[in-house]
Amino acid sequence: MPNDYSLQELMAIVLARDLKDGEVLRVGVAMPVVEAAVRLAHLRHGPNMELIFLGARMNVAHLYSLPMPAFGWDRRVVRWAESYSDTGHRFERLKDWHNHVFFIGGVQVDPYGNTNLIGVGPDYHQLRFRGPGSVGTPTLSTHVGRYYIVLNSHTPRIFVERCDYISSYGWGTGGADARRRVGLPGGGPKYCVTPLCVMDFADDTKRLRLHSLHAGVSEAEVRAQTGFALQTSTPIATTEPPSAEELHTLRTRVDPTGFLRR
Amino acid sequence: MPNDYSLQELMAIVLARDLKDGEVLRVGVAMPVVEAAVRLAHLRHGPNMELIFLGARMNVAHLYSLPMPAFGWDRRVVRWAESYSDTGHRFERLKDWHNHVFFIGGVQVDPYGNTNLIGVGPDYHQLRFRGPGSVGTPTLSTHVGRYYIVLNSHTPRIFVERCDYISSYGWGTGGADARRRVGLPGGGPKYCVTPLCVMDFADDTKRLRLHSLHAGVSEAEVRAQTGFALQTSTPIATTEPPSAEELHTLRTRVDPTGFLRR
Amino acid sequence: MAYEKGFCVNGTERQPRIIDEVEAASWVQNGMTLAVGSPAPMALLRHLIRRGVKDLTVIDSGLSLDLLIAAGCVRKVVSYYAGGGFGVPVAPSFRRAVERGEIEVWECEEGILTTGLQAAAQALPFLPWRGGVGTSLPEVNPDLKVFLDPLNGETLLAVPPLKPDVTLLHAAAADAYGNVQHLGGPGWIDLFLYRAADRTVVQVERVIANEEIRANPWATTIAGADAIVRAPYGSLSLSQLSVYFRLCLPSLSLSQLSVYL
Amino acid sequence: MAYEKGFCVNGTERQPRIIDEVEAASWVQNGMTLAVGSPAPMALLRHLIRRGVKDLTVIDSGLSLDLLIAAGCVRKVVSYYAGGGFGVPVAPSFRRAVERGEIEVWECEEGILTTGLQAAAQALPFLPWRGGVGTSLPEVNPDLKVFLDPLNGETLLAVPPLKPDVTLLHAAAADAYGNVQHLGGPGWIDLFLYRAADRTVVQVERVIANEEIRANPWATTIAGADAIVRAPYGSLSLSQLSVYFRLCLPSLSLSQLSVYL
Repeated sequence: MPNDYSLQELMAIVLARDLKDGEVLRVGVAMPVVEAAVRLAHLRHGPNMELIFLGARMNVAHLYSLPMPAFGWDRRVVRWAESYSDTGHRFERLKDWHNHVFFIGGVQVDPYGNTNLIGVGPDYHQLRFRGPGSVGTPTLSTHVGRYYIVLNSHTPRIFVERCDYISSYGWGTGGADARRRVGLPGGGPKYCVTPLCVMDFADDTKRLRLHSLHAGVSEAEVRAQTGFALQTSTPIATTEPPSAEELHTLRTRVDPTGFLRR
Repeated sequence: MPNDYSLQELMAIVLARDLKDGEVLRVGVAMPVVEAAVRLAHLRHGPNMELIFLGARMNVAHLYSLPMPAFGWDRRVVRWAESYSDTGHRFERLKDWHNHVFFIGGVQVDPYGNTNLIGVGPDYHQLRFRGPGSVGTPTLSTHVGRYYIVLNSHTPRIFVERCDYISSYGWGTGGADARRRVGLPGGGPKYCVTPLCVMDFADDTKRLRLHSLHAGVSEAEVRAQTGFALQTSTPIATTEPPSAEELHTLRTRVDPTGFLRR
Repeated sequence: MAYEKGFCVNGTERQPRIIDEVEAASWVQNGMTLAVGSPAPMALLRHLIRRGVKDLTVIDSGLSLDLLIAAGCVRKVVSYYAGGGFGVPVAPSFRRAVERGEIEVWECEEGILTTGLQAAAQALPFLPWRGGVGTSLPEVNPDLKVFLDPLNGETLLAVPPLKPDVTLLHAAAADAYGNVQHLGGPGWIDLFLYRAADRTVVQVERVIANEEIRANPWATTIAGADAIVRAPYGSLSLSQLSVYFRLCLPSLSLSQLSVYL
Repeated sequence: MAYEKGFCVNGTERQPRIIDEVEAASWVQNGMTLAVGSPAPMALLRHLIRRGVKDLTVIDSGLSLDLLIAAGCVRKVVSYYAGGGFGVPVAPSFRRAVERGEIEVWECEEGILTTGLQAAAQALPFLPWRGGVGTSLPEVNPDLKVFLDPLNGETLLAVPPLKPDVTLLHAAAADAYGNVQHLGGPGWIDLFLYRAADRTVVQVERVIANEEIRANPWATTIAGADAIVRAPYGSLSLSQLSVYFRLCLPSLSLSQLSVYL
């Protein structure tokens, strides 16, 4: 039974384990894995967490379950909210965001966790692929205590040596002081979680490093799917599989319709 | 009967005549003459005026009367308001303030209509008289389309050659471009109204100039009570006395308890 | 000299600000900067598109933006997000038009956008923002200038004022004089769009009495829209139903609404 | 592994934030920067004064400020207005203490004050403001630096962050978890004081159920006060009655309130 889980379930559980009680978790649009992760953490060990979906801020650890999916644009979330703030007013108290956590995707990710939502192509005025735009990620990634890069696929097109454009500054050109050098108060990206593995950032270089392989994935496979040289921590761990308890709470209370198994 | 009016009634009527329909009138604390003026103008010829008392914004031309006095700190005004904004949020739409009008007092006023609410004495750290502080007048006087200096007394202690401190920049050191030089978008002070006279600012120098004497006041008396040389427009007019209509509306609908006659 | 109810002594009276959607759409001229709120004011946008307005600079996101681009109204997009949520990662007309070089992009993000709108609203030549420091934003958008703050020398972006000529919004209710009250909170960045704009038109589900506004002046979210347009269900064609019920219908309580949610 | 109502899987539960006024007052230590809202949180201020706190830098105006000065708690005042309205042009203790050189003044005005508070709240090293350009404010307050804006070279004031260590407020209602809802609008600059502060204590007329907060999440004005203190009629001793009824009593409608106005 614990072997019978989907990659999206695994990713949600991996993320949930790393979230701490009392943190404020900011979830963007169209990230069902992240939604599941924060709700799982909230139910399991985070009674003082605050979950923010599109400005609706809630604490729902006392509720057995909520509809899933997908908060994204779905403003029904306000039904459970304790407060609401629109986009502009969301940035009124950035000084407290050291306690906030955020999750980001990207059309490109470079070895230092810089991410790109703008587009792909060498000429900005003639993009080969136009991305959706930065939403609020430059401000979020600047101020939150830490964030996670979460991707639905792991390919050399996403993991590139150099982003054509950087919309969120992760660890810049590397080094432990990379963010302090440009004056960004937030703690930067901590993990990058994909369907193949979990990566962290080496303490000194802040370059992406293979942290753990999901069960059944080989190091060679990850390397083949990554467009730059990846450091490894030796020995490479296997991502700890979901426990029966984790899966039980996820499936009964967070994702009873099995959205993450589709 | 038209001769039987108080100086405060006259001042209110003089101010009311100069206010235009459609303007937004911002009234500060403890200015009963100004409160009467804006309400009189509103009832007589300003159905599209907006009156703002301490953040409560109203249009009450359709009401026969309101309690008087005194709005000042009295937040009962919210009973008539159409909207309310607190101090900080009051400054969210300064770009539209070219249509706003404001009224200011001061412990000192200089020949160029600069005013002082900070205090009196050459050494800021050892003031002879500590004033109440600038409230919001520096921002208001910077942005409103025009403002009026309104004083309850006219003495050489108030009208000084040089303010010890300037809390609101009127016409600086003079000249038609005095405000443009420092980059203030608002139109500056237009009239100074006191119990003795009405003063305006000469077009070229923007120095205070005797515009009209209230009935029974001599030019010599004004000069004796003003601590700097006052230009005059020749011939010096007499302030047009209240009409029977103006007094009727003022006394029946704005100030039925006779507050301005005390 | 007699007191006439509702009239000033000089015989004038307060002017209502209700216009129809055709007149409102005529406020938007070719080449203007147009800001569009959320939920989308579809009754107004429909007439804009019918009039064939061209060369707009548009501050908007999501599907209403995409519709304006598809209709050929847009020359430039002030873009912080042009996606459609789950299943529509990038709005299709936006993507096609940008990739073909048919429209320009003023690249930004939410914090920079609201900062620029606030600078316009507060008559400031710029406001500083930190989000975006270190990114490509100031490279691809030269209007964003990197500078050192005058007190501590920290690196920040100087954001210029973003000033819509016209802002179009949808809300629950307003009186005839431009006092707007939302049900629930105002959407997205609507209040910022209002404060920064030269003129704002709000289409509403219902026009209510001025006395109803006065009954709760603290609920007034926009005090002085330049025009009000009657548009019951006027945003339904594009919004998700759930957004619609939350923000737009004024006469139901939250518990009544929950039936629909 | 079983589901326990109100508890997380690991057996923990959400911590309430209700404390009493004695504990709340202990949050304010000698030498701190204290911000005080309006209507004045008298239940909290009373205990501060009893404790004999010293050397505070105080952001406040009006009579509660004067009371703190009279009680000897204040070393410095961030002053935009220290008057008492009609009949009290200058608050008497403030005036005496400044003229005697017993307290310092950080001279400012409303726009500069809210700008400084916003800079603190947004983690910016400064924010620009135009009100005050040309005046003596930057001379008598050297923390306000005149500078030229980096885009157009216009003259502005750079306002540094104003960051209260503790903000004390009074409001109508809150739940046990720090969600505060005002009746009517929040007073004066209370929301700015909250956003800028390290910690905020709100004394309230009534503690209400979390479900009541959820019934209207848009009415939540402060989402996450650090502590809530029960203080029915806790501002009445200083405020005017009319202010009191407008802002503080949570259970009456405006029409009911009007009996008192």
